[in-house]
Amino acid sequence: MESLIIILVGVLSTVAFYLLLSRNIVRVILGTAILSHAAHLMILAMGGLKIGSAPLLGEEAETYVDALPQALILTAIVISFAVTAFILVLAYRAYQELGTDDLEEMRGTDNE
Amino acid sequence: MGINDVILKTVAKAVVLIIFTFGIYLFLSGHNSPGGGFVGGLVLASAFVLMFLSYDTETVKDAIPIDFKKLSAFGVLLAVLSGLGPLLFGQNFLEQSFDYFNLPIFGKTEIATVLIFEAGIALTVVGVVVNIILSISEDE
Amino acid sequence: MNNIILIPMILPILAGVLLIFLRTYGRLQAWTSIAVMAVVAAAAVYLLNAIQTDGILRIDFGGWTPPFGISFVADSFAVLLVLTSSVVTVICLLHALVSTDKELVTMYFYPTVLFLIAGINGSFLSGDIFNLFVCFEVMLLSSYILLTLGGSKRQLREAIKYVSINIVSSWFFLIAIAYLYGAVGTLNFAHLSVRVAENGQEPLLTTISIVFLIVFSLKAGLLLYFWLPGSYSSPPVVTSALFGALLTKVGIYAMFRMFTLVFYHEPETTHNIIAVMAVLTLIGGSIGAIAHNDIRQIAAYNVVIAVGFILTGLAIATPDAIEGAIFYLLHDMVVKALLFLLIGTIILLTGTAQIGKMSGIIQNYPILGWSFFIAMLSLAGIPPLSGFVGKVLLSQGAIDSGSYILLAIALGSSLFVLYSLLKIFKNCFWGETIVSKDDQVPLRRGFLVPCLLLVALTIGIGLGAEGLSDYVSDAADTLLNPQVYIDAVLTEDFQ
Amino acid sequence: MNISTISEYIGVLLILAGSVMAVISAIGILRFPDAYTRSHAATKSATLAVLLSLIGAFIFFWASENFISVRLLLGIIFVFLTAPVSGHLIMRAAYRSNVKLTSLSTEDALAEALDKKNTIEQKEG
Amino acid sequence: MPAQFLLNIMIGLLWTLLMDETAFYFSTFLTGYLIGLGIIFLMHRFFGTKFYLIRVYSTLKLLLIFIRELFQSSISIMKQILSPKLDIKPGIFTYEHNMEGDYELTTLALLLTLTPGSVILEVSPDNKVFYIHAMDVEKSRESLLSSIKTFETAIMEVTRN
Amino acid sequence: MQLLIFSILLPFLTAALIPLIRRRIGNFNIGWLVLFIPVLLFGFFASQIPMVSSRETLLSSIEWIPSLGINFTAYLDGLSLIMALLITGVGSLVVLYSIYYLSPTDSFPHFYAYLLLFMGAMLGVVLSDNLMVLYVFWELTSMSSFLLIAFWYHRKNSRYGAQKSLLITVFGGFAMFAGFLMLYAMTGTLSIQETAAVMGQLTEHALFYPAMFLILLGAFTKSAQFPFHIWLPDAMEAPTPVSAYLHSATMVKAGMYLVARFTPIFGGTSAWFWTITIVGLITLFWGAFCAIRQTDLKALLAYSTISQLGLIMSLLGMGSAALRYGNTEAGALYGLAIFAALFHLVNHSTFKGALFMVVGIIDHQVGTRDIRRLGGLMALLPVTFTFAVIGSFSMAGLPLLNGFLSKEMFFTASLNAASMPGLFSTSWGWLIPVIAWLASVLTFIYAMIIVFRTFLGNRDSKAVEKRPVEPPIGMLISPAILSILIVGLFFAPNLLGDHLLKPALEQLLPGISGASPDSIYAWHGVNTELLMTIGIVLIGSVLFITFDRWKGIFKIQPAGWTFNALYNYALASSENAASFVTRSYMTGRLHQYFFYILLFFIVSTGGTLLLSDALSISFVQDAPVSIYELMLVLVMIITAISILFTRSRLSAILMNGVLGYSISIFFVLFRAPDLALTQLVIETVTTALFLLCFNYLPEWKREPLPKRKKARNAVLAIAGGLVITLTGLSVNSADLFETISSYFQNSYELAGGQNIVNSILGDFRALDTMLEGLVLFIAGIGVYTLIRLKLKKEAGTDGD
Amino acid sequence: MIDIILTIALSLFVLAILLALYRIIRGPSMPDRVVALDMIGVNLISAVAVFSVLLKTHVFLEVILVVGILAFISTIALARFVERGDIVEHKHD
Ligand code: NA
Ligand code: NA
Repeated sequence: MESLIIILVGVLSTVAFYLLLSRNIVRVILGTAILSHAAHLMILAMGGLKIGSAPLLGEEAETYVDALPQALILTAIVISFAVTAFILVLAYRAYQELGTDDLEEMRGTDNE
Repeated sequence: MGINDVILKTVAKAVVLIIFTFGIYLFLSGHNSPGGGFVGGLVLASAFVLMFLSYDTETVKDAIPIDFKKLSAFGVLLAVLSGLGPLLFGQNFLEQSFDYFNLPIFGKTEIATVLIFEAGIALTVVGVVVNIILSISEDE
Repeated sequence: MNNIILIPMILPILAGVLLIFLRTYGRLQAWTSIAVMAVVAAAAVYLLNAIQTDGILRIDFGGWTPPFGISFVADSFAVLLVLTSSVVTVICLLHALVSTDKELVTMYFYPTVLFLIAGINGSFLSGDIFNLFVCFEVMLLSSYILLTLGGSKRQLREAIKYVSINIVSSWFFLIAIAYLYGAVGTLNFAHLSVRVAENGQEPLLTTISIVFLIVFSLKAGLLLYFWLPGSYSSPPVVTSALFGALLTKVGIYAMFRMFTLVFYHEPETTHNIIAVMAVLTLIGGSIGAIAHNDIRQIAAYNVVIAVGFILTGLAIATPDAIEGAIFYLLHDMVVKALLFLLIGTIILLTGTAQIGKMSGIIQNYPILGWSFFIAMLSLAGIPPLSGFVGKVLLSQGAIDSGSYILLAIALGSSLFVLYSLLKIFKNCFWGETIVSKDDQVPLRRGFLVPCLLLVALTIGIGLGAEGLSDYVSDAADTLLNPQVYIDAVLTEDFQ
Repeated sequence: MNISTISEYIGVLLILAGSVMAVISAIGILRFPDAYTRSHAATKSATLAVLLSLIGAFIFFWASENFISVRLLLGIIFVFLTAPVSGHLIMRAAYRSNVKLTSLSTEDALAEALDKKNTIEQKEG
Repeated sequence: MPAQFLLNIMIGLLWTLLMDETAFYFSTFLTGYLIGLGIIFLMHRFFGTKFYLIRVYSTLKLLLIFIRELFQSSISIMKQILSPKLDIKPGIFTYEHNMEGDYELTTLALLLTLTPGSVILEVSPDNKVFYIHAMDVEKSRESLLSSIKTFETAIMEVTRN
Repeated sequence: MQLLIFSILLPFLTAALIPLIRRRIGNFNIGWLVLFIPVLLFGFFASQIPMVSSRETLLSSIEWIPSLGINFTAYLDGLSLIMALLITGVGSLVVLYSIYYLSPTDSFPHFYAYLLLFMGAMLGVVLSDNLMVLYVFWELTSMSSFLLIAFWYHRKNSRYGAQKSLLITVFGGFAMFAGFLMLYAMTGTLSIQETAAVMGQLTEHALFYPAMFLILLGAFTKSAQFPFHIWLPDAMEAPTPVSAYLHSATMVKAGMYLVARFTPIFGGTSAWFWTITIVGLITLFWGAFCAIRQTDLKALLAYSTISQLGLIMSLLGMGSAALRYGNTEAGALYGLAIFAALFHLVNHSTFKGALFMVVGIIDHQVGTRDIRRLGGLMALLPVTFTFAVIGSFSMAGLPLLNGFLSKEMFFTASLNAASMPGLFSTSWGWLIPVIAWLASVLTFIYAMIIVFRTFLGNRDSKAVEKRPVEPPIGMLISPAILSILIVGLFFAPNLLGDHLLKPALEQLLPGISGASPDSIYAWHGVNTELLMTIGIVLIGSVLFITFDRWKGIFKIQPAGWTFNALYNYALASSENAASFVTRSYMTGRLHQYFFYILLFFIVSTGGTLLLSDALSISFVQDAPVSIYELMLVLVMIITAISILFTRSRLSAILMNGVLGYSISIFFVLFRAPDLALTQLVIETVTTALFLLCFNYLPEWKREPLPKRKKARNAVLAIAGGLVITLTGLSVNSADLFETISSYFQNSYELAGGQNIVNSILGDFRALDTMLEGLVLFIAGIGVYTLIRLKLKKEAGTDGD
Repeated sequence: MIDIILTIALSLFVLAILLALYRIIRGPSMPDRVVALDMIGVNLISAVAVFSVLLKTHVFLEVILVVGILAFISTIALARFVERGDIVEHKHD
């Protein structure tokens, strides 16, 4: 299963990379969103998907899955949300001011 | 013909009520089952999202006159202060304590300082999410 | 009292949050921030001396001992950086008193700066790789705001790139942490060090270290610096000064930490890659610095050059080179702040950033001109200013290790630094003045005092280098002897 | 087979029924000709499918662990409450964004009430 | 404000139930009550209308009617899905209902939407008229209208006295 | 005795005082105040002559950075005393002269501050025993020279000259710095004296020659040796007192000083000998050759200085051979060259200083320095004319003037070098005296040009409006003193030789007795040297008279083919090239930057993975896969890929939502309820945010990318994904360590929580959580400010 | 036996998701996609419930309600977006 998830992460990354190479800011943001999905899955897979109970001691199970990666992912999820929110609004403001969502037109020139 | 949202609005009232309850439940029960400050806060925030979707911003703001920026700041403040509290007792920063008390009505109850910390987090989450949505939707 | 270690991060956070409630009180916000940063600096001084007597200090958050909880580890290297960044911030904030628009102040400029510092100081002190990630994010988010605060077209345009690239680099960070956790199963730096050493840093771990290298290179602007010139040259003066002085340093710090404490077993791979990257950075930065006629761009490429310069120290990794790199790091924080403050002030006064559009400013603003002159010499490593000692030590390291190409390119880059800044000095400060004494915008004392303080610092560090050398050599010792760090963090059970 | 085992099986079979219905309604949204009719499939049979599976799970837990899950009940109520609203809103959105009714349609009473031309702009992708 | 008081009790109960404890503890209920107090305080401006006593019997009856209708509707939809050839004639028609107030109207709309082949597409701005999209207008208009009537009566039994 | 160190610091302290008192004291007085300093110092150093002539030295030290061995150690011996006397002596004269030379509109405080800065720095250079401290002062001389050249910084040429001198001398300084550090690496000491003591054993060291050449690079740039001489003519933009002081008498001699100082360290090797001698001779010849064609008097003097510096340099080179032969006759004969070098160094300062002051007077009184416009000044400026004659003739090496003595010695040395048997003598040795002689002929010619073209002939009264008169007496004092010295040294050379030159020489050539002549004679009888001088005068006179007929040879060298042109071209083209290179990759295109990053990731990480054998994949430890999990993976893969092909951003967001929901189901499947909850809510709120912003953003357009680029991007993306996957699989296959997480399973006992994840978040790693809350909060603030802060005016920082 | 049935049921729910995904990808109209997404949300609820039964654990029951809540919210948001563009109404003063 771990390998399968890692391959899935690879596919998600590929898609995201391709989006990052795009000229449209929304595509780029979308790419970053997909990237964060991939990262979370990767952390999960790296923690090992051992058979065990959810990390709740009330379950009174023999084994529990690794809780630490879960905590890390949770933190990462919230952070990537914060960042996504910011860049979205940034893109929107940039569109307001610059009148474009095309990164090609956001190059900026030296002598201005 | 204008759009009539009566169905949505009516159902939203009930649903928001459920979400609120559920959110607070999640917040409080996080210590021992899924939930906690973040999740609780997020679910509470989603209740607000639903309100904004169903009503307009003014209605919601009139109904719940809170400055969400300050709420979120207060949340962070609470979390930090709850971390500083233990220093007064010679403990470490962010050291959490818990104990079990026999309260008159509640019986044997666990009281953990982590709740204060998590409350801070929850308030932050609610404040921020609502603040973001309000900021965007109120932009002229 | 190890709780002092909290001050550099927690105090700015606390103050920042409180200032949110005082949004309309601009002056109060400013002076509170300055006071807070001064306290942080004082705490850092205290810590530095405490480390000299008691060794590395540590604080365990929540009382959980490493490797299970998160700890802040204050060694000389970290605290020196904390100290310098705090001092530089105090001075930049003094400049902000006069140079920052009211509108910016009511839009949480000061709290954001405090959060930025909290993130930076947290990154320096953190003893846990994931916590480092989180501290990075605190810093980055704050930097995003500062970068966009003001909302000019140029700012927004550059912010899009800056934010996007940082998101991707943070993503690589997460992936790297995932790999590392998957392979080594722990997050604490000291514990990582122990386990990687136990394993002998097999090829897989080296591969993972390369991912970290990419992450920190992106933050530090080592080779992957495309984002840097644009974003460092677009925000208002104080923000660019803080960026130029502090931001890349965090990436540099992390790289030093990572490749001296954890991944130091395969220098043939890792350090050689760093060396190649540093060389390319020096070359690219040098070329960029002389390519432009926009003084902001010139300053920004100078940041790039410094990054390359400092990392040659890591690539060489002899005690001298590391010590030199640390000296240079401290120097660069001070003098980059100075450079950006000066350049920002020039732009404020003249309304342009183009070399061709200004002339003879030194007649109107002599102190500004001389400050720039000294900054220029200091950046070029001309003695006896602050860049000199670092340059001496780093060059010694290069010679001792036979890295003559590195030496040549590092020294050559100084010449490019000099040339690029000379271009500004020659064309902007000298020449016929185009503004008569009566027409010139009066330069308020508030603009000059911070610059002069930084000038005094760069001279002071240069002349008084001996005063720092104990701390710096202690910092280098710790970096080169991971066991010192490990002993300070882990009990024997985990070693 | 005691009563609780039988109840467990009842629960599980309800779940199975629910899953079959889910697939059928999924086929529905593939087969039906326009957004409106697909919405019918979604709001009705899918809702029933989820209700069946939730009730099945409820019964199973009740039978096997004597555990009455209020969360499941609440989930059921919630779906009851919200699924029709979703259906209503999607369909209205479709109509307001000028999604064509299928050619099979026979009457459109709303068209007369709505002066479409100057209210809604094309929102489709 | 009896309605809100009632609501508060409900939240308390809800809370108790959510806790999934083996027995009913008054303490748990009290916690829920206190929390409910907070929520209602937060929300009280939403409750401009009064809250009527719940007619348990009527409600149950309504529920039963509804479940029956739901099954019927679902089954008929599934038949249509699985029939080899799609034999439907969808369309939109209007219905002027007899409900009063948002709650009645909403309840009816929800029930209608969940029953065979019909979804409320729009409500007229004066709340009087439903625009209903039906799967098969010709075949089911009559049965639809009759079930609407059934619902209206059942709802009124709950809400009015 | 710390007085020595104080003597270095005194000018600095005075310079620092000037800005403080500049408001109180008018322009004029300050020069008189400043004059006091060099005079005082000259007195101090003069008082050390007896000590030095009795072969004693003076050492004085203050700690600066002891941990690096960088200490402020001042060392006074013959060589440094000669230099110190020159610095303070000529310095006094120049200050005096400048008081009259500068115009009232010039900023006296700046001028004197720079001059004092230079004086202190120069003293530091010649008195430092510590290599690093020497380097510090070395750079300071470059800085003060830079400031002085650009004293009239409103002139374009001044700025150009200042920049050029700074770039070239700092370049040399850096090289020298590296050389010093290499020395340090070899010897472990920064003290020059200690280095000299141990250096003998280190000639085989790998760094020996690199260090030598780097240090020579420093010396050559500073002393304007070919081809680095190009900065000196442009430095003539400085006020003439500065030219007299820095660019002829002192600073350019720092390179000479350095070579002399390092002779005991490197001398005796053929590399040292040949490098210095050849560079010196080329400079000597080339400088003289160029001097002739100059029409600006100052430029002529600049090239003449270059030439003379080359002369001294070549002498130092030839003399270094003495160390090879040690205390033999050969050693003594070679050693004479160094004696000559030191002697000429002093002499050059006197006559060149006088000549610069003369030119300054002409410029000051006549208003031009253009030879073509000058003439016939003898009658009008008789005193000045006298000085000019003395200076020029001394430079030409004519008898009765000190230049004659050292020129003769120069010939002797070059003849020695050519004829001496041994290692250094090659079949090309005869070229040395030939070049020396040819250069001297040229020197004679330009010396005559100075005298005859300026003071004799007809005055072009149209070109020069006002009728020149002698300058104020104050301006004549300094050249007068120098002229007296020129003559005086001819008649009493041994005063200098015995008390200063000999002690210096003994320091430089330790153990070689007889290197210095017993005494300096003007008359050696009719020998080769004398014949050479006579030849110079004869041939030189003929050539001077027929100058107009053969000056066409200067046209042989194409106009663009000078080192100066090369310098200008290099600067301009490197800026253009830099601009081109930078623009070519810093395009401002985000996608391009991502391209670089990805490429670097693939190459570095992928490369390491493959090349270091890190890649190993096994599925043994994997958890089993159920059918529904497989299907869910399929759902995600399909969704992800279709995002690429969707034409509407709304669909893309929807699909992103599907991805998010699917991940939350994975979280459920992998027993992470907290994650599932969080992921669900976050995904929804994110979608809501996307929708909120989309209302304002335009629908996305199709990418107008050519197929090839699309394919390139696709390949890169796939390669990136592959590296991610392969590394992940390798990590998954490696089973290295147990994770630390079993500890957290005691969370109930430790932290009172049954939810381990939550206990980690709220307790074990509460700091992360707190900061994460802070991050969220900052983002909230950021969004708020982004939207609310719309400055009306685009700030001044913005040009677009 | 129970586990087999449950696994089949779970797979069927995921199959339903897969089918709905087809509609999301194909469209053609945006409401079609929203309908499909809504349906995916509903099926996720079931899937989680079934999985809970399969593992005999209560810890995921919270998830059920949350999926319900959020599927509802996102459906409303999307519908509003399709219908009006601005998903949160703001009365301009
Ligand atoms: Na200019
Ligand atoms: Na219906």
